[in-house]
Amino acid sequence: MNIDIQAEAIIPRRQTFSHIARRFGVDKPASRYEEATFDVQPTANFHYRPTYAPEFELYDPRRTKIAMADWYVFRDPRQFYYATYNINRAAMQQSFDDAVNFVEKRDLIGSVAREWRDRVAGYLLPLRHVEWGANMNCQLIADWGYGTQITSAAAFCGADRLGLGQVISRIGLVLGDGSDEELVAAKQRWMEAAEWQPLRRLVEDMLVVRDWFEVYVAQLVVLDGLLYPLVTDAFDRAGAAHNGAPIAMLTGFLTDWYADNSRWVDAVVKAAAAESEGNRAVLNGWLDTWGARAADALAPIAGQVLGDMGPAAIAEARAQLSDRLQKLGLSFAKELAA
Amino acid sequence: MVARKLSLKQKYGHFTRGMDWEPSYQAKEDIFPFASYEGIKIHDWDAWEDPFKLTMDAYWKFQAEKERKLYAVIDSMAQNNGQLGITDARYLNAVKLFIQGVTPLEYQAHRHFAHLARHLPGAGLRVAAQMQSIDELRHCQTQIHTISHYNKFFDGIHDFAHMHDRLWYLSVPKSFFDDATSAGPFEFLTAISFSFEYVLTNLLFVPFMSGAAYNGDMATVTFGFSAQSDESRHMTLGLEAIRFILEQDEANVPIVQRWIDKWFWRGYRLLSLVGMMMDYMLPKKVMSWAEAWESYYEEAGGALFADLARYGIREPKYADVAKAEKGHLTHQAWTIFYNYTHAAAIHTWDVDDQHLAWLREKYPETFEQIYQPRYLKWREQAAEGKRFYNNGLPQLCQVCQIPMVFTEVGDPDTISFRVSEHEGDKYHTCSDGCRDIFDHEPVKYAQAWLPVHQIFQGNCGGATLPEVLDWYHINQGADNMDYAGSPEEAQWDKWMEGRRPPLAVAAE
Amino acid sequence: MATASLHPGYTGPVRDRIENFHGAQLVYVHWEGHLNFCSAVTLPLPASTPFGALTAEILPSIYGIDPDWADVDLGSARWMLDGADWKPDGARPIGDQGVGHKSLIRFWTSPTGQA
Amino acid sequence: MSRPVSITLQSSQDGIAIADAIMADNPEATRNAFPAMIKIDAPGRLTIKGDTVSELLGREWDPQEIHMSVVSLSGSVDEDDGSFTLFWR
Repeated sequence: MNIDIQAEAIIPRRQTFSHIARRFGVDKPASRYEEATFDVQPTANFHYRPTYAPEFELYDPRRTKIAMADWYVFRDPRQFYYATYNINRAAMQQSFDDAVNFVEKRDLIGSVAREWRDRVAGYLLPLRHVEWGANMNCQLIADWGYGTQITSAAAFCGADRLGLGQVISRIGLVLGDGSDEELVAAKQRWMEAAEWQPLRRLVEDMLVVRDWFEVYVAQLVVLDGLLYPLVTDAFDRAGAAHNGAPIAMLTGFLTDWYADNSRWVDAVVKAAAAESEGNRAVLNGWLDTWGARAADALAPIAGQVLGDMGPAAIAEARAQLSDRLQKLGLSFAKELAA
Repeated sequence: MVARKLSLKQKYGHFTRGMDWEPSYQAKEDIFPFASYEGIKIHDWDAWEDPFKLTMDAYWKFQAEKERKLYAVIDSMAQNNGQLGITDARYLNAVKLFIQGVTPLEYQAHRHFAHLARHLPGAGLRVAAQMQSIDELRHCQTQIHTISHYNKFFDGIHDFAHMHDRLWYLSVPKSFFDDATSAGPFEFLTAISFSFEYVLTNLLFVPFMSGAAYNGDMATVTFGFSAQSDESRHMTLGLEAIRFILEQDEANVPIVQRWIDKWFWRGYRLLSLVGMMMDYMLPKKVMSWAEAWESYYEEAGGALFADLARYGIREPKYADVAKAEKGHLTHQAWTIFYNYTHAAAIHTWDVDDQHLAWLREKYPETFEQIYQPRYLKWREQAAEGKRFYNNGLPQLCQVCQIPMVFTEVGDPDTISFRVSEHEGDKYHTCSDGCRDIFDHEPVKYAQAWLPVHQIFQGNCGGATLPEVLDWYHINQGADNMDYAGSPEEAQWDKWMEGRRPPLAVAAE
Repeated sequence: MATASLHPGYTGPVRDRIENFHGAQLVYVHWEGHLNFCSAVTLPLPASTPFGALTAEILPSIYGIDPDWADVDLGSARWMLDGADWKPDGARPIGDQGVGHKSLIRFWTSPTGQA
Repeated sequence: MSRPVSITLQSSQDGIAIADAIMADNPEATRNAFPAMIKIDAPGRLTIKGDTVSELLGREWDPQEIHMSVVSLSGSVDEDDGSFTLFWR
């Protein structure tokens, strides 16, 4: 009997926080994702204007042309909060580490045609600098984005981009037999080689964009949306003819990451487009501008890797992205206007 | 076959700053426009030495493992009614203050370290800043998840983020952090990484964690311990950043000294709330505020500033005042909350005899003479059914935003009133420290959103107290008022009743 | 001194200008020697408020909960306005006697208040 | 006299092994136990050698694993392939 009395006495007086209950109902226990990411960002009564931008409040929805009635519609389908994010990525990293060990122990890189191995070093390793730029872009979104939901996911994506740059760097060490020669050479190509300059210019140009949602579209939708399929799909396929499988094992991290990240990117873009005609027009405008520039910037690299097949691969990537964006309520021309 | 293995340092170099490059299509000052306006001169960003060489692979691995351990404890706490293990329901008021006042700051730290991770021109510092950015997000989220369980049973926790933006005493931590995030990147580093994380953070976390441990709050101990392993990295960043800035150019020294003076005082005033929590809200005591101040500031800080003397940095201005006030600070802060418990989302209560004895022992020169009579008078009034609540709204300090309760050094009967004039208006401050801060940047501090003034401007839901409390989302009669007679007290007593040994029940 | 800012002329909203208080001005009042009231209180008062209304109605509504208040003779209290001795006239408006926006009034009472 | 450096570790299996290794490799270090924590102070300098900890734990211990066990530290940090050092400049 005594136990019954106790159990009866210990009744929760509420299921979750009030700000969560206002969104999802008072009787429903909230998920950890919801409690971690909804409505934590301050929204009102800021004390001082930023000395670097007094026209804005410290957190200000006017930092982008995109307008939302509610900024908490950018639900991450992966429901990442810090713990689930890190546990997920630790597992991905473990798979990568296993692949590196497997390849190194058996010296599988030695079995890849020398010419293809050099070509991979040629296109893959400079991409770590693209990741570095992407990292900075994600930090800008985490800095100036609006709402806990988008900023925490952007911060995770930023950490991913640092990690991706390091994964590519590690592949560079494998390709260089443990030395940094390949990384040094790749940086030199990034800085000087003609075929890399349009892409470097594009990346640097993104770093002066101040509308965080435009940065989101330019980097995460457009550049990633064209570059990743090119590298992890078209280039890998070309490698198959050169016994490139061991390298594909190493770049598997990139493939898996891109599939995972795209789920979040699609959800965000879809929600922004669904909000209003005005948003759609702004998004389509950014897609046009950055889409044209990204395709141009990637063309010389595709040409370098695939030769005559380069333009077709770019066109295929554009078509894929176009289909994807169409499903999200946006329009992205399959082919560039002449 | 790995013939030319790189050292950890070389590898880390390639894996971080090696990915950075000198831009040529855009000007560096357009990519990093905020790097020079504070007057700090950096000649060589590469001189920054990364104290920890943590790459993302290790970061994910270690953090994932820490999180697995932490969430196992949080789960077990929820499954086993861990709230029954605390010493007393009064303890929970420390947790309430923490989630209302500190947890939102963790989120804001996440945002602003992302700001540094984007806008500092040095690649090494950017990497350190972004790890701290996600660490801070971690602390925010793990605190929410831990305290979520208490929220199911206790009051005052349920709308912490809404309250943080509005409630009068929460403008103290909010304005502190807004002050830092509205400043330039170097002042923020000095304010948060150095002055707060390195110099003062032990005063927040160590007493809070040990307090939680002594009072049966195992969930908070676990997140505190787990967070502390990140804090070690953050503290190191703070110390190395300050050294780096000071070593870069002599002209940086006076600028940094002024920031250290300012942020020491800002942080110290903020900690008066923590000190009150230590001295008044922990049923089982760890150490007094005065003891903590002596060991964590006077000893550790003294050694630190002796080391920084080589750069021409001296101890923060008014550290002597903080030392002189340590026997008064927490009692004056408790007086505020006792006065205004009807408008707060925490409880206060009559300080019982056992607790009075502890305070007399810890504060032999001040407590019995000055503060005990005050509490005994309140006790008498409460016994007559007239629990003392202040009907007026307090005068607030324009800078720290704490009600103007602090007294003159050496004269505990007289409030320290300071006033400045700016553009024809008066601005009141609580101390020389806060007045100096105002006088240096009046254009900034004249903007302050002072909760009491906002109420009188009609911006807080209405002209009556119940309307304002509604606007705060305070559940009246539950979140606020004295602990005696609160639903929380009734619940706790019922639980404790249920835990009586079966024999006693049978005997009835 | 100026706040360091990216562009010259940094400024922000000054929130407590007198015009934001709907015809009232803020006055801070502190009863010296009674720190059971933790600090001075803030009162929104029109400048036309007679000083006598402050003493007869407003202060009792704040301080009346202190048992000492019953014995207070405000007629013999010592007053200070913004740091200077002050001899207020109960019949005249506070605004005419030097009380401005955010003025601080301190007063000492006997026998319980220490001078 | 050189200024003291210090490290505070959790009293976990790894933390205790790290503390034992410090005491073995740094003759001037002093060790203090607190509830759930161990604090070690040393004048001027303190080094954790990966090899010593590995031997005590019976497995390979990477000095970067210090992140799993540290509670607080005082002093500048130097991380190397085989060791972790605290010192004052």
